[in-house]
Amino acid sequence: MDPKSEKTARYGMVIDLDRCTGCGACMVACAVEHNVPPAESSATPRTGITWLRVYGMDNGPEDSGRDTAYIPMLCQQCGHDTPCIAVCPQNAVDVDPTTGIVGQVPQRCLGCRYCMTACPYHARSFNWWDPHWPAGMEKTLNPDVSPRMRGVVEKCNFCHARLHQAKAKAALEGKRDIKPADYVPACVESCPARAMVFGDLNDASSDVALAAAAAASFQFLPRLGTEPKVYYRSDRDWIRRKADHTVHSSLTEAEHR
Amino acid sequence: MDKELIPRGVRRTTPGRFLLWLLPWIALLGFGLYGAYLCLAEGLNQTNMDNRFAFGLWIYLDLTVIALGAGAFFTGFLLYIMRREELRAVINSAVVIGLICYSGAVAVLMVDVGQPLRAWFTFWHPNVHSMLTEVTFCLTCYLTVLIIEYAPVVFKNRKLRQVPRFLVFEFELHKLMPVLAGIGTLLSFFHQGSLGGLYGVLRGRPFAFREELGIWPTTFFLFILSAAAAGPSFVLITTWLVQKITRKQLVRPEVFRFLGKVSGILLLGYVLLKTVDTFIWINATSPSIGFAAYSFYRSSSFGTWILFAEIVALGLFPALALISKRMCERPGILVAAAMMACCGVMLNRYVMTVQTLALPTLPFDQFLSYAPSWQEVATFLAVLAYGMLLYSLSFRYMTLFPQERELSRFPGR
Amino acid sequence: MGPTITRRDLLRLAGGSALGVIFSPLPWKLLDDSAIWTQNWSLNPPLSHAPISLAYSTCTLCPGGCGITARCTGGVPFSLTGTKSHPVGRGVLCAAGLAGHQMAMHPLRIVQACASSGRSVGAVISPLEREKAIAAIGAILNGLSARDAPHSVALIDRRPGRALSAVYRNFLSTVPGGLYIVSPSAEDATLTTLQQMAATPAWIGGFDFEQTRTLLSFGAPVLEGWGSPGQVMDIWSKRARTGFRLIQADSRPSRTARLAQTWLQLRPGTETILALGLGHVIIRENLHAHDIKRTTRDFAEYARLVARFDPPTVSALCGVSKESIEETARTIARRPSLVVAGTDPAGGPLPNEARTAIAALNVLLGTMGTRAGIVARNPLPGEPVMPPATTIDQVPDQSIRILIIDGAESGYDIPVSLLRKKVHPQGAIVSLSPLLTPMTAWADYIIPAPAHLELLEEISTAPGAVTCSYALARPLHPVREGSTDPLDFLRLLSAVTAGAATTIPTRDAMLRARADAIHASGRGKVFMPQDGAWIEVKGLATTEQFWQKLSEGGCWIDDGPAQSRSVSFSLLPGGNDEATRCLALLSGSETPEGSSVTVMPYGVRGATASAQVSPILSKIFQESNLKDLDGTALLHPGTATSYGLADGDSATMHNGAGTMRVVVRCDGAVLPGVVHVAAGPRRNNSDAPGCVGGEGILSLCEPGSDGTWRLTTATIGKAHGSEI
Amino acid sequence: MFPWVYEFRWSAGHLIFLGVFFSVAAMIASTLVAALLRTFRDFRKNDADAVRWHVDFEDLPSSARVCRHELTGEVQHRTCHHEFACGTCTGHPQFLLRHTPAAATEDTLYGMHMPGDRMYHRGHTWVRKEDDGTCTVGLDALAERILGDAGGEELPPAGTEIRANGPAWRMSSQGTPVRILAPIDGTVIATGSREQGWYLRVMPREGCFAHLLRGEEIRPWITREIDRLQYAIAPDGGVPTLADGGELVGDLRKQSAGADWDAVLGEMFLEA
Repeated sequence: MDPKSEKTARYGMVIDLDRCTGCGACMVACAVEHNVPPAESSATPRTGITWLRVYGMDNGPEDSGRDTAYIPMLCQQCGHDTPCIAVCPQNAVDVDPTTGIVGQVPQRCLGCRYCMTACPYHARSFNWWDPHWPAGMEKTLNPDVSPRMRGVVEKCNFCHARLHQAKAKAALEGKRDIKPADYVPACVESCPARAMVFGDLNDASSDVALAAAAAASFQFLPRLGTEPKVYYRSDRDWIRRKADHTVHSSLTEAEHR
Repeated sequence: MDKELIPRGVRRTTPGRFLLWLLPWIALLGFGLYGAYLCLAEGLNQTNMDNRFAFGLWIYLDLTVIALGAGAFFTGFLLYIMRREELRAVINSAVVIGLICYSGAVAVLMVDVGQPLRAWFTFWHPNVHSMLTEVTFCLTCYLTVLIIEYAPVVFKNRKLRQVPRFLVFEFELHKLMPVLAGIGTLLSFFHQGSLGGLYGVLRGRPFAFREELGIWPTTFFLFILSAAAAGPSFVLITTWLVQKITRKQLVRPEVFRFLGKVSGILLLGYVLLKTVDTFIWINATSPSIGFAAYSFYRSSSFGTWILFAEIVALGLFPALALISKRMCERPGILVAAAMMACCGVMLNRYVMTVQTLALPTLPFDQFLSYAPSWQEVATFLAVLAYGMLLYSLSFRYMTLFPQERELSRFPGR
Repeated sequence: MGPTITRRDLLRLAGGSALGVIFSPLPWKLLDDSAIWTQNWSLNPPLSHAPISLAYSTCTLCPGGCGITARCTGGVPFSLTGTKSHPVGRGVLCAAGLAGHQMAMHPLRIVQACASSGRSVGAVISPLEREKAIAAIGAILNGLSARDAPHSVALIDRRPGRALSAVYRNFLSTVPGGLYIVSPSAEDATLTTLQQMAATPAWIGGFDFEQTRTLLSFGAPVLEGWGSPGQVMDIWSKRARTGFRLIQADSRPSRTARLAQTWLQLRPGTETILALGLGHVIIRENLHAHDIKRTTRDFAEYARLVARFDPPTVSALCGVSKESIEETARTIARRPSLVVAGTDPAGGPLPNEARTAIAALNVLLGTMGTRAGIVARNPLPGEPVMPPATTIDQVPDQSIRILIIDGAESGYDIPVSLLRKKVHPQGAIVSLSPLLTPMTAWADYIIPAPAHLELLEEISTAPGAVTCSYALARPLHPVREGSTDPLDFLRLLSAVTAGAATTIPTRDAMLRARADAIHASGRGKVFMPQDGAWIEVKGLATTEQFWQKLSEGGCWIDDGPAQSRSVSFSLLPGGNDEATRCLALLSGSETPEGSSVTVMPYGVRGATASAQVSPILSKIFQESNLKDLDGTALLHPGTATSYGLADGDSATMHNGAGTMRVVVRCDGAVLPGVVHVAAGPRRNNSDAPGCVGGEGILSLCEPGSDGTWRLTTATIGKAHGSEI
Repeated sequence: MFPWVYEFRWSAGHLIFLGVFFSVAAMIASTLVAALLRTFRDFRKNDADAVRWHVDFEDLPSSARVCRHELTGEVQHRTCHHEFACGTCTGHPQFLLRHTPAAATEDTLYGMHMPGDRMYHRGHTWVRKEDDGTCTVGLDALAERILGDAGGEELPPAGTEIRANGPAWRMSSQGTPVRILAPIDGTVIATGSREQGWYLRVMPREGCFAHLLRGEEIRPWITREIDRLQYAIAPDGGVPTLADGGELVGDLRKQSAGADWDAVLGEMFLEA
């Protein structure tokens, strides 16, 4: 088919850390959207399935005045040298060139967890348990997202199912490109503080592109050279300083710890 | 019956005592298999691994045994390709050890992955850019090679050799050994390397990430070298142990010395390269991605001492000891040095696996700790027990040390 | 004789063909197919293929009343979102609301009438035929009506102001010694205090957040579930532009405190002192409203009282620096500003004098009745004017013979011990809760009501709102067999009760009556979720049309606040004894002796010890350290080490009331000598149906004479053995 | 993996990697197949016995593989690498040129009857050329002594082809099976028995006697054999000397019943 028939997008996100209050609505919305089963009674912050996880970060003692930021950490959709893609032995991780979205194929996944060791953002979860829902709750599953089986890795895919829906809708209306309003990930949609902006970074006029270009916006661990498509913004220097992990900060971090 | 299986002219303990020796290992194997069964049936929630410590005891075990099992390929290489005939005395033993290590590693790997039934997808949809693919391919091929190399040893069992077809097949196979040895060397070379590459390519893990030479990170080559160095040492240690346990002389002293020398030379080379690599890493690689190498060693449990231990205490020292003629005259020192060399390589694998994962990358992250669950330890022990059993049986019923018969007749000759 | 076929030939043939097959595409095709098959294979539940439709309703998990847009497949909701540009919800839902559609399938859901074996934690709860249960309750009732005990029958309504509440009150008025008890939600607490201070008791007010610039909150979890989340978040996220400023006076490093621009970390229980101290500065620096003499009746007495609370004294007592006290006073004096008293969802309300002292600041600053301050609100049309309801702390001990607990959650805890004090030893407790909670487990009879989003319900004015609103919560699930509509319960009960001769309306009639009244008033307009259109009530000819709009998910909003009548307030409603109580505080509270620490329970609205949260919501508590699980004890590292504890340790806390296990979490931001213990929620599936875990830290909190339980003392030490 | 498998990529890396993998796999497979084919070939050429002797010989300790010319002292140290087939040895003719072994001077060695009129095989069989061109094959005295009261001979029926160093016949010495190596190539024409003092009468193939020991070679060989026998019976050196006064003790079995006779038989009859 004609490659130009679909213009290539680079979907990305900008998260305003000055707005986020760490309420966790995004986490719930994400879990509900993707049919993530309820936690096993013995699950911990390190064995849970959290495609999106909100962390708290304090400014170190070297800063004056106590301040806290809450940081929603999801798959950063690395745009270059994507650490997880190269390592997967059986092509269970791939990037869609038309959207820039890094996809995970749980049906293909062997469960070797190499991608999890590779990910610097800890944005991947492994199914340590068989998925299990309380009686009757399986009827409330999202019909667009198939549940994953035990022993496979999964992660955020910018609500890929919603992209499909939007495409279907556009196709129905005989349009080529989807309406930006039709494709909004669950977390962005649910954020009570409206701290998340989502859209096509290639579309210079889009809110997300503008926000990403703004001075106050930044990426986490930019020096790894993975060029995340998830940006953050804050007017607080100490957050930006910590996010841009430098030799200096790494030492003070260790000092702090 | 038992008697007719034991090679002619060698002394073996009574069936009763042999069984007594086997029993604890059989028990251990049973226990271990139960642990493994739990992991397969209930899922990996039985382990203490988690999303952050995605690799645990098992991966460490795999890396280690494969490094130690390198003796098989390297001895084979020296014997069949380099024509160092003196190694014929240990080649069979080396092959058995290799077989144990590799089959054990593969078995554990099957428990370690979340969906063992999909293991073969790696062959079906291989991602050729993944070090793990390289490992999987080479590992399976090399395991086949090892099995083929082990076959002659089995066929030469006193009972089996009575069957003409076995004997002749063994004979013909043996003539082709150099080919297999060559392939084995090639394969080992690559998978030992890719096991190192496994970590070297993790740009998301500044502690492990290394510069690339060609298409491979430096760890690729360091792992090959260290494995080649550890292999002979391990063969040396095992042979020495068997001698001690069975209270027999199995090989001539010069074989020990030769193994030691080979190991020492390789180890020295490894230590030098490792040192260079470490300096480049500290001064260039790690700072370039925003991490001061020093910060990796801030935690109490993983201080700079570990670096010293790895490179100097368990690297340089044993290397020099193994090379020096005078030292090697004394079997005690020889064995001790070989053990240190193996420990050094094991420590390297440990650091690469555990410290890499324990260290935080994100600024709001903690230094993590991990302790294996009993199921993990059990599975680990199962491999040990399996190895013990296979080796004991092989030693009793097959000719692992061709010199034994003669040495038992003409001690010291 | 032709060629004879030997076995060898057959073997050859077999071998040959086997070899041949390998080189044919057959095995590869099979492999590929099986690969695809194994990829799709899984034991997971099948997904619905029914078309996806939208349904509109209103969240009833808390009094907030946010609009819900539900995506349904085959009539079953699978995801909820806030209704776009909803006047109350502002298009968002909180974490709890987002998983609300799963509450009906909660593993601890009760779907049949039950009787409990006892009132201890983990009592065995066995099913009992509903009619039998009600008959038993009726029997007790009839027995009672003979001798008239003071309050023989009491009902706790934790969501007052509903049409149902009115029905309850009617019913209780007909039974001898019937008592209607409310536990007001936190937002209302300040307002009710002001009501008590106001000269005209009918006065109702609301907070005009939208306009205000400075909000001084005394421990109110403003950013963690307060008012309607949408509104608060809206204000918060716009702060950069509007210059909205949050000053949090809180002893605990709560999320709100950490995020607030200013955090005054005061010692536990010194809110009154700080409030009076601020009053002192305001009067000293003449920052109060100039017409203060006119709007208050006892300014002189108040001034005399606060004169004693000079910044150095106050600073010494509450551990907030003298400068920041003065700075804060000046900041709130720069109007528009608001001062609110907090109620921790688990920690409970502040003592009376604190509430008045805090509320008084609003009067002092003259925010009363002014724009961006606390403005008068019109009553909801059709709401019967009734004398103020009793609160639980006003009930004499052991006076209640039958206690009926309504199922609706306020999102705030009441310790079982507090209720236990009020109930007669031989009394019976009836719970109407659809979920097994510590409070339900404590009841003798359980007549479970339908769960969240199973019943046609109403949500009226959000707490603290300036304009009243009204919406219907349309059911998204069918009512589960075995659950009982509280109205039916009343009907059945009055049937078996002598004298209770009220007729209980049907749910439909009950709600329609409200709707009709609103329509009759002709005020306000209706928001339609389908298209976000606004419809003037005047524009709707018949009440039927108005009802129609409401049942389509419409939300009625009143036209703006009532025009403010000048009301005069008393700054010290308690008079002299209140003043003396305040002065007593100057002598400083006794610090806990010896090895014991000050314990403060805390919780998240709707996720407290006596509540059950959706299994998905509890993921947040369990699978991230964003929020604290039940029994998490926050300590200052120093305090921890002084008790030989380290981060992650399991410790036991003990006092006269009991003993409990906690998990230590060290936090440098916690005040030394203080332990904040999370009350609820528990780990997922951790309490099996039939036996629910206790109410945690609340079981250690003995409610004081003033009805508060936010502060208690206990000893803490490293846990050994398996003591519970 | 294969071009027809879903998601196969025609990238360079792919082709190189898979290329290498497949060639390696192919090599491993072909090695196996080659070994199998060669095995079948050997059987078709019924070289099985030759192979067996080859393997056995490989496994012999060097002490058992001493060259006959070392025995006679013509050379200081020389180990046989030609499976005792002196006909194929390049060195042997030169040794013969330098020195042809003289006839034996005595018939009794260490009290054993070892007549010089016959040739001896390293596997302790003797061959006597008869006038009618046939050969008689029997066990030498040392063998008889070692076997003690052996029995259960399985002699090949007349007409059987035997090959030098291949198995001639089997017998068992007190339960331990022993295979006796054939001294020469030829066809069995008659079978004897232990009582008769000979076992086979063979029609020999031309010129297959080069490898047999004769004349003055016999004594040093027997000496060396007794030496080996002593070590075989008592490895730890503490040897109850077998030869007392130049005579080998009567009943070896009784003399050293404690010895590992299975090993001894293997050692002396060149069987691994």
